[in-house]
Amino acid sequence: MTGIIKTSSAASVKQSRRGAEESPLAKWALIAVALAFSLVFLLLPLVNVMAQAFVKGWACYWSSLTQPDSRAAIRLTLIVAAISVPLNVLFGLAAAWAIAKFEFRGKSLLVTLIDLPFSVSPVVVGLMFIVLFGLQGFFGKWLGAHGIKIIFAVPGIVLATIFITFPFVARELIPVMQATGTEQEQAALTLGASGWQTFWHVTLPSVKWGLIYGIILCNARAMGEFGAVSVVSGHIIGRTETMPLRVEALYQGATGASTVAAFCRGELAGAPGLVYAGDQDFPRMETGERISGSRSRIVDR
Amino acid sequence: MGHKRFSALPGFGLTLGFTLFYLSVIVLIPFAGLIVRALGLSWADFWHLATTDRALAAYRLTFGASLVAAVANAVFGTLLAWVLTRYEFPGRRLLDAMVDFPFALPTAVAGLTLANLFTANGWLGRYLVPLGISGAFTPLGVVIALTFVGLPFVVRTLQPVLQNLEREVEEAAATLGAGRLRTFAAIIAPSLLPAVLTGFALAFARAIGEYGSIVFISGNLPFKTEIAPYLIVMRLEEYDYTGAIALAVVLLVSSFLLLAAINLLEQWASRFQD
Amino acid sequence: MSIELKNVSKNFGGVAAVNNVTFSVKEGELMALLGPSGGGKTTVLRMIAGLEMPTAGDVFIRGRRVNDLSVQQRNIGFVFQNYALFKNMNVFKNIAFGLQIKKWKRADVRERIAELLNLFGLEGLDRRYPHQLSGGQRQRVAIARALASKPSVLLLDEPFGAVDARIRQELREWLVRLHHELNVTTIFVTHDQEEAMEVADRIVIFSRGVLEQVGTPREIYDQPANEFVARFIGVMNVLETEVRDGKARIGELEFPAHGQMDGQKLRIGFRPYAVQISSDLGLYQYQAVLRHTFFLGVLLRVELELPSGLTVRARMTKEEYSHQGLADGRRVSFQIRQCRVLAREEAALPAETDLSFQAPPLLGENI
Amino acid sequence: MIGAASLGWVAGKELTLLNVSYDPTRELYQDFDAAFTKYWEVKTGEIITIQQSHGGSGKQARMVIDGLQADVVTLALAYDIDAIAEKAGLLPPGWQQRLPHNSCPYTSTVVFLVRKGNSKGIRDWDDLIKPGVSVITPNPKTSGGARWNYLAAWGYALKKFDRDEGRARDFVDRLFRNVPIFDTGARGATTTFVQRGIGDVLIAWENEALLSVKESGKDEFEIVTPSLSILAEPPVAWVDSVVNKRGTREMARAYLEYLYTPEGQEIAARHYYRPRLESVAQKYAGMFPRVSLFTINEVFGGWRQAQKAHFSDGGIFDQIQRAGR
Repeated sequence: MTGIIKTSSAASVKQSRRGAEESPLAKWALIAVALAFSLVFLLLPLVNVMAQAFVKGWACYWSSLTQPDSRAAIRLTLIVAAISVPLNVLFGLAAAWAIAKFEFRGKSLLVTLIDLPFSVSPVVVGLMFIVLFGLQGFFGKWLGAHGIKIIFAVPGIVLATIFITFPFVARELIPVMQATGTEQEQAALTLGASGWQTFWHVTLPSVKWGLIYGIILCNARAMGEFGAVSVVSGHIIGRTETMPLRVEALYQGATGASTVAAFCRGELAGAPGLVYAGDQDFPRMETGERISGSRSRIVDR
Repeated sequence: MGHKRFSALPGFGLTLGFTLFYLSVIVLIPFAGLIVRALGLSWADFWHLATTDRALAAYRLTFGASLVAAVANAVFGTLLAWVLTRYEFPGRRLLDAMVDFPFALPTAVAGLTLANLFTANGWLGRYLVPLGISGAFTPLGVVIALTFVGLPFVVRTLQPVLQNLEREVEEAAATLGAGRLRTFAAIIAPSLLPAVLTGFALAFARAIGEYGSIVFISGNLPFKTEIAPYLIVMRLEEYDYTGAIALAVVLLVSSFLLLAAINLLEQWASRFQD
Repeated sequence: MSIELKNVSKNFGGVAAVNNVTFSVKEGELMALLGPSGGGKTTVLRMIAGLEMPTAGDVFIRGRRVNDLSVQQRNIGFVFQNYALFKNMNVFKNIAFGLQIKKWKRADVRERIAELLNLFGLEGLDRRYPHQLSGGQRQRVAIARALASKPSVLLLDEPFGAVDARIRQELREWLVRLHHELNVTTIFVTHDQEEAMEVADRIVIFSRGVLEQVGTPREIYDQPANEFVARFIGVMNVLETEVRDGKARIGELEFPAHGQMDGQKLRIGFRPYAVQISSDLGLYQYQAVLRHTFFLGVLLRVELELPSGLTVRARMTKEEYSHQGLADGRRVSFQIRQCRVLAREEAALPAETDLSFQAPPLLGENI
Repeated sequence: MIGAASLGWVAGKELTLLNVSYDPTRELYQDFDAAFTKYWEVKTGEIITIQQSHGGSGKQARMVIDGLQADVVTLALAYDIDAIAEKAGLLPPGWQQRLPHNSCPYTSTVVFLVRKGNSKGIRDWDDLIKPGVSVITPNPKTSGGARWNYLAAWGYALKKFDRDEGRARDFVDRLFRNVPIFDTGARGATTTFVQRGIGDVLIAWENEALLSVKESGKDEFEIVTPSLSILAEPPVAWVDSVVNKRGTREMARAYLEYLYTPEGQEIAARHYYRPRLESVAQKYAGMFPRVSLFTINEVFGGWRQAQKAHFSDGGIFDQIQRAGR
């Protein structure tokens, strides 16, 4: 039996595509335009941030990093991210499962609502939480009477961050789950797997890279959010200042050198994202290849 | 696989239930709070607060600049995604990685950096300003900042779609005698359209809400370079909560309507997909 | 009885996909569910598996009513049309998945998988990932995975749909051999009647959610229950006749009418092999011109044109053709030895097929 | 949310004092807090932690209104503390009478910062309304400092035109037409002027201007003192409802009173704020040029009136903006 069965797919993969490709002139013109655009909107800002950060050298970078207040800000930022990202991941997985694997009424309204936090101004987000939990707000008096602090404390910062980063994981996962379909899950069910087992062993691995990318985006935004957190944080140095607020504080703190320090920190806050950005290139490509690979195999048949 | 019948898949109730619960707690209740506060106003008061000529000028700038930036992103983002997926050239992977940079950079730093670049003595400004192109403290500056923050949405939405596009279809068009432009217009563009619209919608939506990067690059002059979210902040500085809430509700409702409209548009555009 | 369906129906949003179906499958039997696409056969298979719940009726596996059992509890093996291999797992892990779920001991899992790899000719491929396998290999992995935990029944959805024609033939033979070897009750879905005839012990034919006939390939071919079956299986000449003077007539042709009333319309069908041809013009009842000859290997098929313009298809061996000295354009005489009255769907057939002698062209011409 | 609530701390458990202040006082209070902590420990044996929060003055006041548990507020304008008293009732309306000098322990004024050489020849307020002069000042709507700037210009114009409101308004209108950018806060405006090199003149608080010259060296910027300016009086107050609840009234009061002591006044002077205490003022006299100063009460009848007439929605500043578009 072995060896009889071979597909001809390998032969058909690499073909000359001369007829279906741009002329070299057009191709390089397109690349040139894209590069010019990227130069202005990606490369120059990046280099500028770096240049500002290092204009006074590593010493400044290091000293602004090691101030106790900066360390506190870093710690707080990490805590906030550590709470808000997992919650949003949980939500993203649940929402993507419900939306990608089932049909129900009101689905498109639900998708729109999930998108909504994207477009809400951070200022408005802050305002909403103040309207709810502020001393003059709906629950303010009650919370005050019970000694519970939400805004101008960590819970408020966490809430604002969750709101701002709400759609990232779900938005990444929904299309990936839709693309993978449901056959693998059904197969797992026929093999006796329970719903959870199916989810853990089959669904999760198949959306792994989409999930990781979503987490990276969610995390980068959670650690970088400024506007909304600024409104609800209270800016108490060493207590409720997150990294981006600290950046702003340093920027506002004194003229001259401190501005540079601020940029150092700006660069720092951006750095995790960039590291991820470099890394994610690989998994995302792989996902793309996997999806397109499986499609072309289906076409081959 | 036309219709979906997954009655055997478990977890629908659980996941939808959790989704709705979480959505309510995080998004809907805060929204409701804001709306209830706004309902406390009489309609005439609300209308007056939400439509002062200054507010109208701010809406015009916010929505106009967002639209321009989203269109620019739809065009150049598509181009960038195309170049990144279809061509091999030096620095491609680096460029690919850089696309996420605007996501990762805190918006305030982004605004400062862009202002740095485009002011008269900045790296770009020193060549552009003598030509009469002021990229900082003008409406153009707002567009620049919004283009920057919205760029990854279009590129990242389009890349997987471009990768999955079946080259056979393009080849089929070629065998039928279609030139490259014709193929693009008739074959590729329609299948990219839903993704372009999605990216456009995300970039647009993000732009309407953007605040951090703009305050540093726009100049914030009333009637000229003042965006709506900044006006909200100003109302708050005046301790004018109702004025701020009225503006916030206008922004909220319009972005919701916009997203809903674009979702419908996406459905229409993807009517050929299975 | 290994599997039994009693009055099973399934609606999707008010549309009846399966309508009141009853049949049973014997222990160890290899059963085909055959029908055109959209006929409801896949839905029936999925209801047996527990992937769909019947709207009405009962499903029994080994005498036990399983309506209320979830898919996990039914102990079935299911092979999906596109195999649904877990892309993130290699061959070994794919096959081991169900065993691990059922908490087999590690050593037992290894032993079972080695056995299966050997049985399925997959030795040495256990570390490969699905995208590194050929279509046929993928299918065999899918079947091995389904069979690993020794299910009471193996269900296959269009098992040969996704591979090319040459491999399909090999796989068919392999499936028959495998079935003989394992003797596990097997049901597969197909839209290819040739495949069903060749592989299955018995066939269930569906059309538009309705069960048309159950039987062995021979029974179905020789005694189609109705015109749909007749035309779906093999080639058949179908004529719309009218009873006059106690005989069903069309053009020159007449058939026994078994006491039907005059004026009654009857649809008459006969297989090409029932037509006997002679170059001796006086030998048989009807005369015609041989218009076209189709060489199909040992057999060949001819088209006869009657003076009235009717066309009749006939089948003969090569030897007979040359013995008779036939050629295109020759005048011949012929007779029809056997015909059936196709009782069902008399009124439902569209008008333009009235005079058609043609079976659906896709169907197995060489039968 | 219940889990999250446990992360918020319950007020009053630790010996802390929260000082909610505005942006440019960050360094001042860093030094002052250190001094006061030592002083308090010596006096009472208690070791305390003083927490600082800085931001735009109006924004900081709003956060207190919305529930930020500030024991003391040290803001840029009396109006902002008035707002806390009025909108939320967290302290009594007469708060300003509780401490000497209308609760303003240090003062400042508004001066001009120009680039070295002063190529546009800026000497006084009149030079700021000349065509072609680019003036940097933050948005009076969002920045307390900018409101001082605006009122200083208005006060100068009133005097110049012999209290002719119409002509004063025209003067300020022309001045603001020369403003190309509104930064949200004083520090932003300083950055625009100093770092980005935009504008010919920065209207700034004296302490900011002195700090800028010190930071970037005398060879880049010069300070120009106008003939007439406003006496900027940043007020301080403890927030009664908070200190009552947290039991920190004593400490908060002592903290603010310490600002009036020679030690406190020294620290303020070192950070370029004009001290109230004569002895300290003498010592630092060389640092602060003599300017004739008017107070907001003299010219505008207090903050409440000034705010209502000029900065409210549809007030004079809004009218100027609308006319100037």
